[in-house]
Amino acid sequence: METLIIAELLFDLLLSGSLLFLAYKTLTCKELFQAIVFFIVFGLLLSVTWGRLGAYDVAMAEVVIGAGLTGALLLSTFMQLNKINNKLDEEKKQ
Amino acid sequence: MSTLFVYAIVGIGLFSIGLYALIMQKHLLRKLLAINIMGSGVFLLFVSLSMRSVTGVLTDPVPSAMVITGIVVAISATALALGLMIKIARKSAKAELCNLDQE
Amino acid sequence: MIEVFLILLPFFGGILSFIIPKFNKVIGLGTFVLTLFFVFGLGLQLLDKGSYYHFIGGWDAPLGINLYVDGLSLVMLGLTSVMGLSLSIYAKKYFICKQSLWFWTIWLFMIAGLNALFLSQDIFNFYVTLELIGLSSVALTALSDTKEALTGAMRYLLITLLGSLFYLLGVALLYHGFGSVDIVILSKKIESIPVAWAALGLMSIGLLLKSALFPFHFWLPLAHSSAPAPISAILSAVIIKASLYIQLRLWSSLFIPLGADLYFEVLFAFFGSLAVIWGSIKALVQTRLKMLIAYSTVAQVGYLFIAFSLALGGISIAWSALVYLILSHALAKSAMFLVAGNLLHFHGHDRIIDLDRIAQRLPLSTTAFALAGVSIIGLPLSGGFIGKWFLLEASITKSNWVITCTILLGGLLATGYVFKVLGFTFTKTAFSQETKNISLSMELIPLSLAIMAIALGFFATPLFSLMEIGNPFFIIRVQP
Amino acid sequence: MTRFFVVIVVSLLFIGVSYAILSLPQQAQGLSQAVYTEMGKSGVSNPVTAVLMNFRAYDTLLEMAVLFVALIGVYSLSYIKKEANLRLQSSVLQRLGGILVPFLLLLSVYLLWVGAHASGGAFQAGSMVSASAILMFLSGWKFSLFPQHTFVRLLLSLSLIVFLFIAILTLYMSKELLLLPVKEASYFIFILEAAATVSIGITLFNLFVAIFSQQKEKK
Repeated sequence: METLIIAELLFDLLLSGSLLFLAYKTLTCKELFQAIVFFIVFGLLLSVTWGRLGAYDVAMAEVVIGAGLTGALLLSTFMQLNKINNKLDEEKKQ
Repeated sequence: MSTLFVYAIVGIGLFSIGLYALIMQKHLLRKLLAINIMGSGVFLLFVSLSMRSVTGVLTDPVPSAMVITGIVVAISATALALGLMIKIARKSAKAELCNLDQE
Repeated sequence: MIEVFLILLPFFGGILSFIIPKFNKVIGLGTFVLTLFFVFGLGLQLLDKGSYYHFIGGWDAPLGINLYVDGLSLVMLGLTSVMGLSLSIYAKKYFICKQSLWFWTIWLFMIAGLNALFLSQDIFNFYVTLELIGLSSVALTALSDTKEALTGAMRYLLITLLGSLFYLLGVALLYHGFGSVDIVILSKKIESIPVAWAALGLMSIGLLLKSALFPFHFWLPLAHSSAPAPISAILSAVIIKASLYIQLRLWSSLFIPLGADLYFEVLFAFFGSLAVIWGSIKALVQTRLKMLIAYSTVAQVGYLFIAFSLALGGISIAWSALVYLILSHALAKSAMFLVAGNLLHFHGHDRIIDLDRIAQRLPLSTTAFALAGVSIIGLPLSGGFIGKWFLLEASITKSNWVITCTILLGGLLATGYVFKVLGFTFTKTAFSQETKNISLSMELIPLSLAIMAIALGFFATPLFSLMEIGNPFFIIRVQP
Repeated sequence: MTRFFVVIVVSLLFIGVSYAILSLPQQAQGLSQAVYTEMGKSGVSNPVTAVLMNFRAYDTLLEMAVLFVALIGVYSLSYIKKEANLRLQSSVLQRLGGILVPFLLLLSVYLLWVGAHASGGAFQAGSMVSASAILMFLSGWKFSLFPQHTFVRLLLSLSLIVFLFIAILTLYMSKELLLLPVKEASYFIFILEAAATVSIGITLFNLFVAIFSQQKEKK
């Protein structure tokens, strides 16, 4: 019983620590693309957390909307921004 | 004291980190990520506190429902912001908030 | 039962104009006329029955969501529908074809969100309506499609989301502290424990961000000045008051048992006075008309919070001053923004010094601007005068001379910036400018709004008796 | 300097709110008791669905409106050609799409159906629909769901229409907004959820397409 509680506590600490770490990385890492990938992983871990907290409905919504769709939207915006920047660079060279 | 308070504190931590990045970061996409992380922090606090001294099965469904509402609102706002951002990048060549007041 | 139609009708109109874009103007205007009728009906019912609740879904408060109608919500609903109708008539001519394709749907949804907010009694429901209003006003601001407007809209979006998140964090704390999201139940259960104080602080920060009180006003001028004219008008007239309305509701029931009003009285008075002075001075030095009007809004928000502070100090006349200032500012400021929109359309720019003989060429618009200016300054017989008079009376009762001086100084500065604009309307510029024709309805709408702002001064007594239905501010009055 | 100031403000906020939370009473103050006693009258046995679709259905109506406004806002910002021609040319994705899409669609139907008594429901199912549509779109299957078609516009606003229709119906029957009669509540909720699934799915997909294939406006 004791070990189970300790294992649970360890799991909680690990999960919450990695959530904070991922959030920190998302907001401070240099590359924008990296930040988006970190954010998607953050969303996935967050949905694990919802599962741990017993909110399975939220976990499901988070994994599809929070991580998947938001990630897809962010990535496609990133591609668009890159395309715009490339075009501008070409125009500048000419 | 329940270990579940840990998640509530993490929620506030996410909110604070997000707030810091929202103020300090320049790039709009980064600001948007910061807002999303702040939102996740609030949601985490909302759900984790409803687990206090409840015996497993009987979790409080009201915060869960509110958080689902919040997640849908968050993705709507994110999508609108991204649309705006692309438009701004088209018009002004970079997706940063430039200081238009100090002309 | 009438009150729910104020929410359902604009939604219905919005969807209909989305599905049948061909008739969107007719659908939009029709919806607004109908909504105005329903507000009339609601007013008659209130006079008959007094304030009442509507249990949505038949579930009472802790589980379900309650709507509540009293004099305060009636006044705000009336303001929204009057503004909605007149701005729609203006917008019908203002927007070009491509913009108006999506305008009506978003516009109607925004009005539905506002009506839902003014009827709500549930702090989580407030959050959802705030998001609905915020997103739709951002989308509408971005409609003018210039670089300034897009940047302004983006900044506005970030700020409004940030404000909502602060507010939502407060809601979460209150829910977990006291087990409800209904204002009435919460106000019975609330005690002075740390959670309540944290929630109070967080919700206040969030709502102050949205209503742009002085240190948080930085996003307002750009967004309000670069939006299309009818949108600038509704942003200044109603949207920033929506978050103020939530604060009124929270303070007149929920936060009073905490005994926090003493601190917030000082806080609101301090930042309100700073806002009046800073906003007025910034307005004086602006070179563009819409920017000037937007900074004037910053100053007027300051007046609202001074009134709020005096009201928290237990002076009951300050409540009347607050509601009166909200109404007269809404009407006058929207008239000003619409005139600015006319000038922008007429000249293609809104530089104040290059206004070329506007007084002769657009006499109706100039008159509207002058009348609205009279109300903003607070000259006698106008709506703004009544509001400021009550405010002065309250500050003298409180013998708070700093506030009295600020109000008078703000009036002087307002005179300065209004006459600065009016002076340039008579002069001829050195170079000739191309002009475009303006349709008559675009001139008549601001004129009638400005006349309404003046006429408010004559209908003080019936308006106050309407506002008193259900005694929305009773809790504070009971306090010694 | 600003950085220092911001750090101090943010950490004060963190400490203050954490203190407030740690001083909360151990006993939860939630509404679970109230929800579970009224569950029998709600027509479903999943408490979260009961809250979303019955007790606080009005919030859900407003939330659908928020999603809808976001979509219209993105439309008003962007210029989309009738045929978006940007697709990822990837054989892996195509193969993957072929396997995943039927599976995902089946899963979303299951989620919709199971939402009444277990975890799941309209939001999860709807987002699943949009995910599969996005996969299909990216793997190059040609289908258009653009708002130029009246049918698509109808589908997009389907959930709001159904919500408003049920609102009017309940007003007519009982003078209370969205009061679902106890016996028929489960049918009402199923209709609401099915409509919401369709609308959410198509709305989210269209949001993605609008942002993915935003074009430069042609004068």
